[in-house]
Amino acid sequence: MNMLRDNNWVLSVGTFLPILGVVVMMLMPKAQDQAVKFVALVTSIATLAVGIFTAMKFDFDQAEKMQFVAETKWISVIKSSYLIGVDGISLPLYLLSMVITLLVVIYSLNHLPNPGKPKAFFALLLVLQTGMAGTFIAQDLILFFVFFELVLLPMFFMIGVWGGEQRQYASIKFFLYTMFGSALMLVAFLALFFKTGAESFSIPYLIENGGSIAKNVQIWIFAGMFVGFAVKVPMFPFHTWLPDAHTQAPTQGSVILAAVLLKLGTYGFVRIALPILPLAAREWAPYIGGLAVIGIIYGALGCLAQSDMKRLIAFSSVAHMGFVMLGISTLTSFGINAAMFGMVAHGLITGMLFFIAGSVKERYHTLEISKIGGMLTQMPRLGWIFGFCCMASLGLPGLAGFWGEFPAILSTYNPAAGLNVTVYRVFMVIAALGTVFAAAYLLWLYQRIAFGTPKNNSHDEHSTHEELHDVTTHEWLAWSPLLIGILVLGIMPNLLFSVFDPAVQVTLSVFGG
Amino acid sequence: MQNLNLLSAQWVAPTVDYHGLAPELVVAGGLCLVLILDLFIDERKKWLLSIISSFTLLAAMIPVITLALSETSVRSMFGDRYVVDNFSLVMKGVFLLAGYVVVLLSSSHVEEGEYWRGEYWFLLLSSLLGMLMMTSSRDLVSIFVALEFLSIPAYMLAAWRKRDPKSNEAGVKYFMLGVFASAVMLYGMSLLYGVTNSTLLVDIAAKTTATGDFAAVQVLAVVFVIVGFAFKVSAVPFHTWAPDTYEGAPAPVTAFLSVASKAAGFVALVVLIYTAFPLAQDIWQPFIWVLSALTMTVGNVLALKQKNIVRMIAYSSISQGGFVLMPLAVAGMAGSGSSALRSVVLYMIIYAATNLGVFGVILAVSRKTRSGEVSSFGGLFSYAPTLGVLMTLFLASLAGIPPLGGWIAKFAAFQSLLQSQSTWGYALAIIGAVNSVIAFGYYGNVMREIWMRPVPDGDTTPIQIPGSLSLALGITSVATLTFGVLPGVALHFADLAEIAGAIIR
Amino acid sequence: MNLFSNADAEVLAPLTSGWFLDHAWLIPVVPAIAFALIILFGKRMPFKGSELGVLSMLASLVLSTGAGYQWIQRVNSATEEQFVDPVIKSWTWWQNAGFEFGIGQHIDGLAVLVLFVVAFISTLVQIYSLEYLRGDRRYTHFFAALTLFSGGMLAMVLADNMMLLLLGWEIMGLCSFMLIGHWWEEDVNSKAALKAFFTVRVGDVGLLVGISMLYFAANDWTRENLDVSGFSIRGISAWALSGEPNSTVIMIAAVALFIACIGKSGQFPLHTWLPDAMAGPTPVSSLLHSSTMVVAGVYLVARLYPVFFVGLDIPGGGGNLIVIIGGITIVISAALAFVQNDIKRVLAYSTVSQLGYMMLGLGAGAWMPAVFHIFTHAFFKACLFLGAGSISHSASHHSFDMKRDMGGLRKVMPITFATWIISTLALCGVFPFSGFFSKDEIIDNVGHNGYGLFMIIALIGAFMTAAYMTRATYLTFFGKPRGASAGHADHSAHDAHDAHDSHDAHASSGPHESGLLITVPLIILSVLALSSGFLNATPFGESWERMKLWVEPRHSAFAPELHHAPFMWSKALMSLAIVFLGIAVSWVLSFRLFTKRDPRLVGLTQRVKILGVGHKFLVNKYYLDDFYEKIIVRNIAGPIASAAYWINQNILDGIIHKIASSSRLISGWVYRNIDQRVVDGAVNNSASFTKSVGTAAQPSQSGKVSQYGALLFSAAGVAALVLVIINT
Amino acid sequence: MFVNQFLFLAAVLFCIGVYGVVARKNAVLMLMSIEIILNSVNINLLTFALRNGSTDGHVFALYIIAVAAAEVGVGLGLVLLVYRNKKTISVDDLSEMRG
Amino acid sequence: MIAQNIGFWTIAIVMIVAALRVVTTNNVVHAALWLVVVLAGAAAQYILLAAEFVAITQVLVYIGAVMVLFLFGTMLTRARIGSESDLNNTYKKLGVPVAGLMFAAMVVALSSSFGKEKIPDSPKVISTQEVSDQIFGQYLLPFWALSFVLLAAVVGAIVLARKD
Repeated sequence: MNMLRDNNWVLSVGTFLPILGVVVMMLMPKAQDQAVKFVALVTSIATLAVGIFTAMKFDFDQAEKMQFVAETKWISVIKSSYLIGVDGISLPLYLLSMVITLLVVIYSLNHLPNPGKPKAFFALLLVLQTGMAGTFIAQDLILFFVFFELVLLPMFFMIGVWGGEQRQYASIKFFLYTMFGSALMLVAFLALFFKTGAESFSIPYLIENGGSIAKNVQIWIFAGMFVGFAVKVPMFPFHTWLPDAHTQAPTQGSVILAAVLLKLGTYGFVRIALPILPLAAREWAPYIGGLAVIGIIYGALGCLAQSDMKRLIAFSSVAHMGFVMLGISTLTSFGINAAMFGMVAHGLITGMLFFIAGSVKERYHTLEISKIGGMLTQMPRLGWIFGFCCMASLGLPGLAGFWGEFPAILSTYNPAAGLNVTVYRVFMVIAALGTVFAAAYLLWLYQRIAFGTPKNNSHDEHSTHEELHDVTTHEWLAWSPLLIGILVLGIMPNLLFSVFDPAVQVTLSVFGG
Repeated sequence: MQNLNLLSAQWVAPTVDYHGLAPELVVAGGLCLVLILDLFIDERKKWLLSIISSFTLLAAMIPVITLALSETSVRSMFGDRYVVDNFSLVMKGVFLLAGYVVVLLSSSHVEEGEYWRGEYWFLLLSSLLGMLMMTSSRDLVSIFVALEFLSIPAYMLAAWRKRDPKSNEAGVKYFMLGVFASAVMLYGMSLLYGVTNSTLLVDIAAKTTATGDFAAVQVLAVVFVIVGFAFKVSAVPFHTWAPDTYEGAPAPVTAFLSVASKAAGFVALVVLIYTAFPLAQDIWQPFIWVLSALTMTVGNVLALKQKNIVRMIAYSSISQGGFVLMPLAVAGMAGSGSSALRSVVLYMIIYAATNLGVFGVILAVSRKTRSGEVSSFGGLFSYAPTLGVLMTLFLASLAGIPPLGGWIAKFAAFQSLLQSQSTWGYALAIIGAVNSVIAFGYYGNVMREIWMRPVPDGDTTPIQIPGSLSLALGITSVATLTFGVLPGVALHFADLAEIAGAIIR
Repeated sequence: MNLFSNADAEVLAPLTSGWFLDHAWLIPVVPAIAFALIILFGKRMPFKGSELGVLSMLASLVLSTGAGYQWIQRVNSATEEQFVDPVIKSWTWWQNAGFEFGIGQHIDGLAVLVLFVVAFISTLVQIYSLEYLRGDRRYTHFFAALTLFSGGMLAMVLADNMMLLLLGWEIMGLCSFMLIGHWWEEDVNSKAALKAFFTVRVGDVGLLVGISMLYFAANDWTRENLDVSGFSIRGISAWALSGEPNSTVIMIAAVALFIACIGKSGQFPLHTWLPDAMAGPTPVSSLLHSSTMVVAGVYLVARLYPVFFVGLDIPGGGGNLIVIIGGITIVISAALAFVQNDIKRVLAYSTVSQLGYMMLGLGAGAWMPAVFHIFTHAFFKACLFLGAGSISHSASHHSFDMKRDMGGLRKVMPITFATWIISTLALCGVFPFSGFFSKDEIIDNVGHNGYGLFMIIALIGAFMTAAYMTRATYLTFFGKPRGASAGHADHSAHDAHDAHDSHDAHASSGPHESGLLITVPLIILSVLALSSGFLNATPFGESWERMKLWVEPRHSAFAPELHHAPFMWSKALMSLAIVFLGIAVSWVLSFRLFTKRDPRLVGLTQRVKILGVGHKFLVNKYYLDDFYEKIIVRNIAGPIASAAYWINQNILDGIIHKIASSSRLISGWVYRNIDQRVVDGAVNNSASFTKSVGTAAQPSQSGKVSQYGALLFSAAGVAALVLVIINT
Repeated sequence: MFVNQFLFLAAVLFCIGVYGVVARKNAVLMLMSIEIILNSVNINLLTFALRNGSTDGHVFALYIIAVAAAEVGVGLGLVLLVYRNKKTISVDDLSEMRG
Repeated sequence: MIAQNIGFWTIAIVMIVAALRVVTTNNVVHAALWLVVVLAGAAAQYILLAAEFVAITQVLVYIGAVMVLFLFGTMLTRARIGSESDLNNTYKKLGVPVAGLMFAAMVVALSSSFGKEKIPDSPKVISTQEVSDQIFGQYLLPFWALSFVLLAAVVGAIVLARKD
């Protein structure tokens, strides 16, 4: 595989810079909350700066090639090396993780959830960032696995410590699910390693050699990976951790979870499972597609049944990630492009929705939909932003959500050669129905929350009208990049598609075109 | 009758390679010194003994290092009955360092409790000396004596809190079960000797198979011998003593038992499997397979129910033992022998660091809370953040979460399982994978206490950690992190650890 | 081989173009920019952004007019039989994995016509709104949404490919949501908005499916022959007519697309959202129902006519999905209009019914009359809505209830009354008002093209249209003033609207004629309602058929061959007679019922006995008046309409509600039982299972040394025994 | 003499010892049972030494005797310790920790 | 050979009976005395097996020292000289199947492997010198270790057993 090795320090720096920030934080004396926040902010800005530098140096004309490739010995005994690089698939997600982290840091500057403890909170956030970024740049399965798992603990604590009422249950559930998935995934990785001659864990190497594994073996290995990634996505029926985790997580946790963490799973499919195990992928694709459409409808039904705003948004993630998985299951470059776009779009939109949910919770002290109403009257700006995000989320053309959703449906009409066309067309119709459901639950949500007259009974004695302030400066700072991103990507989807496409084409070349 | 002639010849003093024996000699000297000084030293100055003990162990590291650096890679003495090879050197290092950390963990504990301090150090060093001997023993008699050498002081140490009925109970249980197990093992050894006419492992190896005229007796012998060490590594169903003993014994002793004593059991097991039973894999592979699966599962499942932290860690360490056993279940298959050995050694190194760290934190916390309940960790993070974070790191490492040491240990274990490319290997790997998830149930529970629960009685006075304990925590946490981030460090040693004369590759 | 280059046609004149045609893409761009500006700066502007909206609409109107003018020139420069190529400009929006998504314009006669209508009506509506919504708390937002709404429609009309069309289509949907729900403080309004968006969205599934199918079916062919993607409208049209397509595929695609049109254009059975959408401010209703939104569905059928033409075998005659739906819609909704008290609802059902005519026309191959009906309908329907708005604004204190708050307004509001009458006549299709020239042509051509049954339905519809409009007119403008029109202010219902409070001052001054900003648009529209029909006045001979010349694509590889019924005065007179009959019958009835309170009529609906129906029919069979009055009108106006309404409210709407509520139920059940219990339960159960295994295993840990020993020895014994047996 | 007659004697003794440790709860009696077991092992070893004609069995047996003595010493020490604290040497009562 | 066989069987039966009494008697002191019989019988068997030195050691260590320890232990824990009913577990019958299982395993293995094999008629007799040569030659290190084991056992046992 072609690799460009110029400037290969940037990825390592960009990935591990947050750890440096954590170290600095740890060394600071106690009770220096402001200083801690400052360090976190500076670190995340610096990280993003490195990220932007990476993007600037990235050769977009050769987006299909791994760039900034760095390779060092790491665990030579087990033939795993520190091999990193980005191509068109990973770069946008890599940057997304940095942007989201910065925004979350900004948001957290004055929205620190109970019980405070800024030092621990920001440290975890930055560790999380390292894990996320690292997952997207790792080109070695073991390295990938390490980073993939690195995000677990910080998120566990973020939910468990700073979360809502049921946080402990939710955090353990989140953790156990993911652990279960990744344990099987690790077994699959190892099986892969040995079946390709125990030579290397490097992904490019495995892509070259994985195809020669016997089909029935591939199917089993794929099964292991499937569970690992599907839990993370999450696909039906591995999704039940998600609503709990989201509902209980603090706003920041939900945002990161939705915006980046869920993508680790789908990214894993595109980066690892499909290209390395093409034969198995073809066998599995219809089932993945089936689960995806079940997820779409099921998530939507779940949404309709919710009375809690945050939980509803969480269920909508199940549905949206269903579209992403549907795109992947077509095994066509268009479908995977759509999936990649859907990942980014979902990150921006659902992340934004969770931010809003956080702000709603902060102001109304409840997320019970029936207790909120007339938001547009009380906080018009927040209401409009919410409306904008709902529209984006339901896939309105011209906003980012559409370009993940419609192309996925479109690509389902014509899946890759060898897949059962009829089955996929049925999927297509079901998925298209899913868009109706999406409209239903989002608009219904919006109608109940934003429209109507304010419900005064929702306010207990603590919350007076003064608390119902409209969007604050910090919120604007944290949100506007997302809002702009949603709009810009909606109008100019090619910004992303042109980056993804070459890399996706290369990824799919194992399927013979 | 050549044998006869040889034996009836004039006795010749055996040549002793003193360099090769130097670690043992240093420790032996140290323990004598402690015993003697204990008689003469003033009661208030007895803390000197802990210093001496710790320096003894560090001093013993010096010959280990020089041996490792010396040209001669394998030194054998007493007619190959005592062999200093890379494996034994690595394990000696592990035992000495683990012992050192246990000394650090013990010192404040011992100073404060009403212990018989001099004797405590003496017994601790004795047990360690037994372990050192175990690493190099290559015949049945030596192994048996080494086993008793490391066990007998440990039996007594477990009961060392004399006024505490729990501690007594711990000691009695450990002793009784230990003796039962060695009885079974001895029976097996006697049969081995009977069939092979030798106590030397390499001689036994040639004649011990699962076929032939003496197949049945050999099976019986191999099984019984393995039972003896399965007891030592507290493999289910020979684990029953472990939770009770761990809970009742003084905490530093528990740390010692759960790490060093267990590691010694594995050392013996590995040595036997690799040098004595390489051709009998049909016997021990299924046996260890079952043991490993049972151990992981039962350990985990029972740990889920525990309320006492030490007891929970006891079950956890039982289940960890199952993970160590995993690769041995396929060690006899072509091509996976060396990687199985590597992963066992690696697992022991990392497990030692991590588990000692856990006990360090438990000791530190119990100094304040005087309680062994899991709930006593409630809100630890809020008043002792460092301890909270460290405990989290250690537990996460035990759970096998990257980038902490535990993950590479588990990884290596899985790797060698899968390397066998056998159905047995895959099946065990799946069981292991499921278990590693279950394990988080109780590790997570402790984390939950630390981070998410309130302080039990609202007492948030900070915890004073004595210097020795801090040092122990520092060493273990740095090791845990380093092994995780740069697994090459630990893997390097594990990879070096080759058993001289091992037939399995 | 290039079948479609103009080169191999016999002799073709070079077509002229012009700046306006080449830059037609500016038409939607202007409102889009205006929208952004209003959102960003509107509140700080002197007229709160409304001026931007009006100006942008004016600009679009100018551009559209210019484009229209240049299109006519272009047509004139062509030869008699020559297909006038649309002016197509396309740019690649983005390209990915072999998929090309373009943006561009596709302007031809149809587009020009609709563009003009949309721009024109939008402009008037915006001007009207300046007055109507003055002081509304979300004045700026209203104009922003209105502008974007028009922009969306314009973009859809101009779209050169399906993706862009979809974009405009969805933007309209969104804006309709915002506009209908403009006064969202009231639950009814927000629910109506939700319903509108949602119902349309249901139809959109068809659009998504249809686009996808067409793309994949056509892409290879269009790439090869025309070098455009399978999204291109031109490409799809040519492909549909090429004889290539598999008949099943194109049929399913056409049906799928038509489902979208059903939703958007309020066709049976998805029409229920339309009347509810009256909850929006009146200018919105006017815009929504006259020229935009609901017309979008009709436009889509007209735009992709070749697909439907081939897919549904339109030239085959007899009946197809479109005509069936169109026919049902005409009758069903017309019948419903009889029982409405809300003036806007009458108009809403009338719109649905008229859309049914358009669909019927398209489905029956009467392309030109149907498109022409879009044109004429826009004017008179906008005029009617704005008239209704004028009444509520100035006379009935924001009430739209004809029976309660109106009556006898013809004297108070002469201008409104005059424009209303003109438009009503146009709607009824009375010669020489515009409606006659379009509607009658539809009816005529439907019969001519072999859809005889549907021609009869259309005639029945015409009769009913005349009747219900007469009833509405009578109730509103004749008789004695009632309720608010009589000066009885009823504040309670509307106090919730802050927006309306500012009007209280002059509302309390009693009914009066509206201001200039309202009446001028009314007058302009009524003039057009009166005259626009002459642009395609078939009865006067070919030279009057300007629209046909300019708009109808001539038969070619891109357009199917269309037939036109020869105009016959006899047929025209018959349908006129039916219309007048309807007016007369309705008038008499209304007069008797509402003014005289004729005891025979008052409360008739309560006294209907099913046995009595046949009896009375026999008794009155000689009296033509009575025949119409007692049997037809009564039955239609009474039970049938009620039944239809009941069906509408209870069955169709009920179905939708049931679907909604049952899907809520189902989802609740799924959530509670499947998700929480089974899926989640499996996980939780596995946890508790693990724990119970632990409990079961605990007795082994009895704490008793002897038992431990027993376990140790027996385990060793068992292991040894088993392994001995296995190995020997 | 058959080899097995000694081996069977050892086996019987071993099993009697096993029965003893399971059935007895008096700590001293348990220790006695253990002694029986260890002796049976010695019988085995010496039988094999004779059969094989090698010295190792003798040496092994001697070491076992020595270790057994040490174990009895330690065991009785523990028994005394327990007795002092609990006034009983019933091992069955030492079940404070379980589960 | 016959004499030896007679000797063997006599002693074996005595040993087995004595061992059974050890594990069944209701008197601790009796049990200790029965144990003496077993140990003495073992010593006799050792002699039959041509292991005089071991036999002597057995007598010295077990009967001389260990038995004394047992008796002291019994006395110190104030066991009554007479019979006691409280020596057995309530679940003592559990011992039968457990022991039976072990025995079954052993019997199966031993009988299938050694079957009718006989001890050589003129076995090589191991002299005490040979044993000592071995102990101080090849087995020196365990011997050395054993000294530490005993030291540790003594020191530890004293600490545990003493009052403080």
